[in-house]
Amino acid sequence: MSAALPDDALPPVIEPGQNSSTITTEISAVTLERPTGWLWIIGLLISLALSGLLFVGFCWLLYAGVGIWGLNIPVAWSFAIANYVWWIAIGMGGTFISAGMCLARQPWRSSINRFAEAMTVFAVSVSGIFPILHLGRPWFFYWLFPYPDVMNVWPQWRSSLEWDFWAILAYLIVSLAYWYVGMLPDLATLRDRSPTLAKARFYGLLALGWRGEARHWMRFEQFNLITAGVAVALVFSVHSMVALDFSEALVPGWHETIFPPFFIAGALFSGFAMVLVLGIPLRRFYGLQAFLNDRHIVNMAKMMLCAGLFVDYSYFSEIFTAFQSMDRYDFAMTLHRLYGAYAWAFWGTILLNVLNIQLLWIPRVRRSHAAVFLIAIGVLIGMWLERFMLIVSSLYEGFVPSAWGMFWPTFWDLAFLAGSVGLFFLMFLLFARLLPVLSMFELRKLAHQGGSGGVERGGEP
Amino acid sequence: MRVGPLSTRNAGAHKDGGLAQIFSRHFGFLFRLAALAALVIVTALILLWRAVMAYPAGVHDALEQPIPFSHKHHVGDDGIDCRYCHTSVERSAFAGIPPLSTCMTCHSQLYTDQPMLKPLIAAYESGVPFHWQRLHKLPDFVYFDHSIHIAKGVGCETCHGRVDEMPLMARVAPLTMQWCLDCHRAPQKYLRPHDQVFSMGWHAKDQLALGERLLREYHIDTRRLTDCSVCHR
Amino acid sequence: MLGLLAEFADAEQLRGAVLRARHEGYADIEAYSPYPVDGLTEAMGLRRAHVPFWMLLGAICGGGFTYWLEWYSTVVNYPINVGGRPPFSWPAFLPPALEMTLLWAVLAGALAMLIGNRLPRVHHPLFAVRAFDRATGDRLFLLLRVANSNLEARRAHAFLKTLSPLSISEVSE
Amino acid sequence: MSSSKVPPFDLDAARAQLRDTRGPRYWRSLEELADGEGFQAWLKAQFPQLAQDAPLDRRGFLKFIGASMALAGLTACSHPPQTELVPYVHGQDEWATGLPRYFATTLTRNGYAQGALVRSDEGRPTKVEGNPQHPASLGATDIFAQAAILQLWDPDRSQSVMRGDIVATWEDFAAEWLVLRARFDRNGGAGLRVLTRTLTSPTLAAQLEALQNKYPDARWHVHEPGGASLSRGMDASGLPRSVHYRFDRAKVILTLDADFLSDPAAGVRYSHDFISGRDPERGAMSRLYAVEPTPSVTGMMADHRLPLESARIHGFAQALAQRLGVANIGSTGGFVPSSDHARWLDAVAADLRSTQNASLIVAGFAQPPEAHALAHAMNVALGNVGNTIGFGAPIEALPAQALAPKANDDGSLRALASAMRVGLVDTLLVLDGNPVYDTSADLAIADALKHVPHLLHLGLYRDETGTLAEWHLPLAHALEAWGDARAFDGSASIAQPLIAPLYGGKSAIELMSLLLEGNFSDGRALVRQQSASQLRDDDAWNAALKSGVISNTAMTVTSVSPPFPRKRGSSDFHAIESNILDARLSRNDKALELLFRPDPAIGAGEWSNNGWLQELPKPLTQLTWDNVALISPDLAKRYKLNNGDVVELRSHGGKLHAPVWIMPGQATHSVTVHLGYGRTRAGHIGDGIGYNANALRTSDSPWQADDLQIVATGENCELATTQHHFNMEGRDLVRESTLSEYLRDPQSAVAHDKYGEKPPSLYPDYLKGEYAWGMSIDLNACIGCKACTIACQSENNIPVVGKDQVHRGREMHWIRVDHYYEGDAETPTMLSQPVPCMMCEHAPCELVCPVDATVHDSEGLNVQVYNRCVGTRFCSNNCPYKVRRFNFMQYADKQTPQYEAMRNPEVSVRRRGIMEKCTYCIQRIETAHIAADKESRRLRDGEVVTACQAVCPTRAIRFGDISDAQSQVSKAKASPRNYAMLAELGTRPRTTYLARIRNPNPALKDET
Repeated sequence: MSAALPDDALPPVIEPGQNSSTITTEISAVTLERPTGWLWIIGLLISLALSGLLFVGFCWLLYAGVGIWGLNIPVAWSFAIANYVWWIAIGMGGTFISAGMCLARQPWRSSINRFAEAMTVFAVSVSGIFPILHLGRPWFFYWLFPYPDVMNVWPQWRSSLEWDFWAILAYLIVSLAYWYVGMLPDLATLRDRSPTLAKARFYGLLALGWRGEARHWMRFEQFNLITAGVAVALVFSVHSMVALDFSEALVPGWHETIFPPFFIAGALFSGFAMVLVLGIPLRRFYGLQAFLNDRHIVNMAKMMLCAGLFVDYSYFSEIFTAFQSMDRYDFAMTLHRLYGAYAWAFWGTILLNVLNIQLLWIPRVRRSHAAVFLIAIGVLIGMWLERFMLIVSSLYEGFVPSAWGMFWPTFWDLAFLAGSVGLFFLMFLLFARLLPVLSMFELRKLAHQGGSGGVERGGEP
Repeated sequence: MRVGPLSTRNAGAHKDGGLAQIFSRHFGFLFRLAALAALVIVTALILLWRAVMAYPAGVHDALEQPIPFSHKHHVGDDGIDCRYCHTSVERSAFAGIPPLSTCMTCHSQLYTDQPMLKPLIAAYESGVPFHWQRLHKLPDFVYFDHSIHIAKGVGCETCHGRVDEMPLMARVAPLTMQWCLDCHRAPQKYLRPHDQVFSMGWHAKDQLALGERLLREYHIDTRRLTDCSVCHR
Repeated sequence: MLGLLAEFADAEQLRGAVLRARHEGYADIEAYSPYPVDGLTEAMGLRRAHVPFWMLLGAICGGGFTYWLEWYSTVVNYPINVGGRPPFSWPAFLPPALEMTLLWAVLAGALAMLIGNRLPRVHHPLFAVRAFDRATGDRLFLLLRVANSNLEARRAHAFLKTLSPLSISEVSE
Repeated sequence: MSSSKVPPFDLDAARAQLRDTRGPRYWRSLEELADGEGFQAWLKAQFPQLAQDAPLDRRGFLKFIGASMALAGLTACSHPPQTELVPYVHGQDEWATGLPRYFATTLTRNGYAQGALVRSDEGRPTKVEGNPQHPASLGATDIFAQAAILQLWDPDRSQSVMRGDIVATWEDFAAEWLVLRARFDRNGGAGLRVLTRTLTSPTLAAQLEALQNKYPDARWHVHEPGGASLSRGMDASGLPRSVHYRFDRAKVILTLDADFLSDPAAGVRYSHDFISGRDPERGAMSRLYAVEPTPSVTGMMADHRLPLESARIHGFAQALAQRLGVANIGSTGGFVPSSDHARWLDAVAADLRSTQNASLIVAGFAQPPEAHALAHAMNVALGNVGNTIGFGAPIEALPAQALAPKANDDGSLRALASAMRVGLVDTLLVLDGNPVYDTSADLAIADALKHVPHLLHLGLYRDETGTLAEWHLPLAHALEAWGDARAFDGSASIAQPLIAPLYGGKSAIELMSLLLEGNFSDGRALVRQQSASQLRDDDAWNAALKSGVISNTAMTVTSVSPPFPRKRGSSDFHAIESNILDARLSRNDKALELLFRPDPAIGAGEWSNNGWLQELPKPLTQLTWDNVALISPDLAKRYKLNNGDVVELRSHGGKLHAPVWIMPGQATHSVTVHLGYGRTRAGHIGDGIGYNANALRTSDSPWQADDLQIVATGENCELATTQHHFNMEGRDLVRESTLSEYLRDPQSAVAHDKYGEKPPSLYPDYLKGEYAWGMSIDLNACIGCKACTIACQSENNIPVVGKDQVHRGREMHWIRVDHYYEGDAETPTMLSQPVPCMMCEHAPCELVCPVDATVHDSEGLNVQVYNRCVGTRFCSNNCPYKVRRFNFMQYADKQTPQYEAMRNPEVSVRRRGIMEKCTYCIQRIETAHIAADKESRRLRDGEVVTACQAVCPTRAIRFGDISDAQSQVSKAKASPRNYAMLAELGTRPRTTYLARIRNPNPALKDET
């Protein structure tokens, strides 16, 4: 399709004339020399406030119980699980960009994979909070772990929640390792360019004494390449687990074979959206135009559109299957979803996840950073709505009409959602200030290989 | 904000102070050591916690009691049957602790002048009982029943140890679920013939063979012994 | 003294230098670059490292152990009737095993990478060399380890000169 | 919230209680003292000196510390805290400590005896069961008997004698009484009045009689707020007599606004009889026609139900009587039967005539005497007297003046009120009643009481009346004192205390003994002496105590049919005004009638402070914690009202604000309000909820008002219901068929099941254990009385969560009774279905639990292991039947010592964050198991009885070993009506249902 679009006019991956020196100087300067901007400080204060709210909610939750949320029977899950799925899905995008496209040899990813990976780590950490806090007795969450206890009782391995536990665990650690190890050479750069001894020591410790020895690079690349492969496998397996959290149940609206691919597509969808939401301002405020330009934005936009189309197909097929199977309960559930008390969630999802992204077919829109930014925001909201819709509108009117009930969020439901956003941005802002936001060594390599020639385009779905 | 090709303006500025290394060799060594130590300590903590869990506090140490009642004396020397005091052990979940009147059946005549018996006499006369310190207490979600264990040939000694050798009563079993399961999974390891349930220091010639036989005799449905519902409600 | 450090501006020079040095019989050499240089490994004639092997081993152990644990806990140690499912529900036991396969692979890989590279090592004689700061920036370096004798050193220095590096600096222990 | 109310410790009193160990009086026991959690609080409350501080509870500890230490994993240390053992001083080894004991005793409802067996755990009454030997119980009970336990332990009960607002003692009162007495001795008791509720207690009756003999000028008045029982009738002279119905013998039953299934005196027995006459397996089923203004439990069971305004029912009866050829039934001017009515009348008349001597027509307590007269006349005409209905001497004790009315004094409350106004009353003794709250507005009792110098109030609570009283005297609870009462059939039984009065209360008879003799005599002695004629020696006495009934004291039932009663005070009973409404309706159909009914869950107010009853979903509406105004769908349309919209009800100049509830099947022009709400002095539970419907009541027509007007206020109020959707959505959850269909093809109700109970499965069958527990629920027998729900609540320590939580959808009932409507909103078919845990063999809940907290045991129980549960709630999401309940917050009250003492020690008290559900009463299974295993024998069928099964008046629930083909439950499951709910999901439920069978009249087919 890209052939049909005048994307050939796109700038090269990195601005011509960039070489190791300039790359090193400019990017490390972002961390080492650039004075802390007031925008950054405001952002930090806001996210600190929200994180504070999250903490208060956390304490109150531990004291009073999950009853502070609007949960009930039949709707025993809602916001917390929606938040969890939403965040872990956002993480997916980062991993896919750094790992998947590394395997696919997409050089333009070099400019974005670092902060995309950071995004992954933070999103997964945030998402990990929810399954635990969501428990009735959070302090016993470790019972999901098969340690040799004096009760001689083990986890119940058939439960998708158990699978999910392992998935999150693996995913968090792997993405952390991949991110950190990949950052070593750049940390070394910062170490060696630190203006003060304190900074030098800080980065010196983090860099673990990286020296760029030929041997270092050899093992480093071996590790990176295989881990990239593993990470891709992980992306798909982890989100399949998340999908199974629902489809293992026999609840109409959950019990669907399409869920794993559906959730993976949704994950990439929201992940790409978040990368854009983070990348576009980052580029602007840190003057990284040389490394992040229209090409990256356009390519990301295309990938988001592509993932979005998969998601839209899933919506369609879900509804189609319901009507085609004419299973009494599935059918009823679909009608409730479309016209029931939570129809607004469904149609909101359609508006934001289906109609919204169709704008990206237009090249001009793709190139307008503002437009792409707004569309991406819309997608993020839409994906949250989708999770809410999937969970609540499947639960609230189940098999036995006498047990039908409604869910209404309480203040704390909203507080935890806002708080999680705050926590995520808190971590990301600190990252942007303290760690290399772009992968310098990869850009150097790219520059060295003449990547600045803009020979390859890539990334088109 | 473009800086010229690697200006040495600030790069590695800290080294201008003549300080060669940012970390001394010594520190470099310590750093590795610390990394190693972290691993070791974490593992150690886990193992320690595990050990603590396996052997809860309070095993084997006798508690201070208002009256230094000696099972050794009453059971070991005088050979009084368990059921003389723990009357309901065969009928009820609770074995029963004797009313003071039971003590007084003998002690209204014997050792009445002993200072250690003062609290007993006093309590008996005033009608306000003293409090024994409890040794065997299960969590409130565990429903243990003495009578069925007695009926199925589990000896007192199996859980309470050689009380006939305890001057002051002490707990010998951890009372953990694991410990319960040890017997519930293979009762034959402990079962006794009915006439030996209350005896101390009894040993079977061939416990396993006997156990297997008793399993059948007592009609013990081993299928359900490890069901959650047997102990938890 | 540890050896002599020659500074280069681009990767081709370094690769050439490495080949020259080895040809000259300098066995104990190290090359440094701010980004992975294609062909440098081969030029240095380094044996391929075993990171992939360790990752495979980690994968097998992780997956195998987890799967075994699932079998042991549900079949041997405490068989419980859960929803009428068979004690060893092998398909349902695959996901955790899979996740652990991936996790252990990566952990093993990270360890293999660090230990193989003798990291962490926050103190190193090279860090004392002013010029070496740019090894993580825009310069590439060749280190000749030479015995602590003036003769050797002078010979090495002369040789390096022939490579026309940007600079040559002594690295002391 | 109440530990502050616990009286200070008094060692002598305590000793006295210990010394007095007659019967089950003593209540401290060894196990109790040694038992941990439950007793610590109890001990602390009763004997602060003896009590040690309750140990820091493990889970409570975790709640706060746990989270912070979770990562350290330390929270898994479950070492129980150090506790102490307190030995007895004197051994009392009558029974093995720790074993529950059951005592036969008698509870009363509206004065009538309800036989009960009460379980005593270590001396604490913890559960009420029915007494199989008692005629009114036959082993079952109603919801109120179950709730009596909570009432006993209610911390809001009056806890001391009060003189005005000053705490006093019984001695003080005795002294005061001697002063008053001196005066009455002189003036023959002039100005002394006693007010009681309906009473059947021979002892109390005798004492009142003695009082009237002693003080000829003293007066005794009776006021029953809850409405009369059907078993009370009148004969020609208006003299009371007892009526005895045989619903089991009747082939065709017609009720005229008579909800006999929830009759206060004999509802349990009537239910049992009625259902035993409707066994489709026997092929013989009675047919029930119900004509009623507002849907009742009885109406729900009817094969044909005709919604008809209460005021028109008499007219309807006349029309029917006409068709049955009953002579001089008076002018039927008022009632103009519509064509539908006509069809109905013809069909019913034909049906009645076709079954000679085996039909039964019953008129409800809210109907005027004339309607009763007509019903009686028709029964006579149909030859039912002597077959399905009989008569006997009166059972209720009545004041002399009620039998021989003096001028303006017929022993009614009205007479008392007027007497008070004119200052005739000097001393009013209220024996267990609350006239200030539960009487008609026009009597203005509170105001009249101002003219009474001495108001003495004996009551369980210091309620609206108690707070006005000069002397409030705490009444001993029925489980705390000796007493006696008679059942609907006259048989007398003795009430023995299971526990010494918690707050030093005294029973009515003990108080009366003071009034008569000037000093308190022991209640036991009084009862013993009263029953001396029947129980001559100790053996007879003990036998009576043991069985719970005094043998052959039942009334002799005669078939003497009394002549038509005349409307008292007039020679002609025909011309009555009960069809004013018809007259007005014919003019404009805006006319409305307002009906007053006791609340189905909390009665007329005496149960307002009972959390279990407040939270019990009321039949059909499923409302909790509130009373509403029931209106018909038509009316709702006309006034554009929705559920919860607040309207102003205007009648007799009074006005009242009430939220409306649209009631399918409500007669178009009837608005029903329930009594018992709007209490101001009920206690923490009952205060300030709902509205007080008495404000619109009048004493001359206490059950209905004909001049109702309603005005929408535009306000709306939140109502907490446990069910929001009453349409089955075409899902065959409740299956039914008609008798004719069933006889033709027994499978008719369940035939369309594709796979039957067990769809194919990939999983291998698990090897069965020694037993396979299962349950069968007969929907044909279930009358939807909800006794199972509350029995379960009592047996399993199920917490009360309060209106707000119910409104959020967090009620905790383990067995709920669903209601569904079918057909049009005006005359719907109503269904009820009890839903406990289905104990699925392929349980969806178990599959998704990550920690093995819900798993199967070898005997097929789907067990919930509370102490393992981490609270993911996935199990609930995956439960198609939604029978799982979650402790979203700390619901179980661990602070109030009374509640601690009330709980069943055999069942864990669930903490916050834990999922819970029906366990088939696992504790009962285990107890029986242990008993049987000790004797190395198999459990007998019926040895394990679940709480819901035991309480069910109609034996709808059967439980047992389904692997034994001879067991009750297996036989039930063998019925062709057997089916499993949502079987197509492959869950293989162990709980199955028997389809409901209706017996409609072919002549009215198209109607139902």
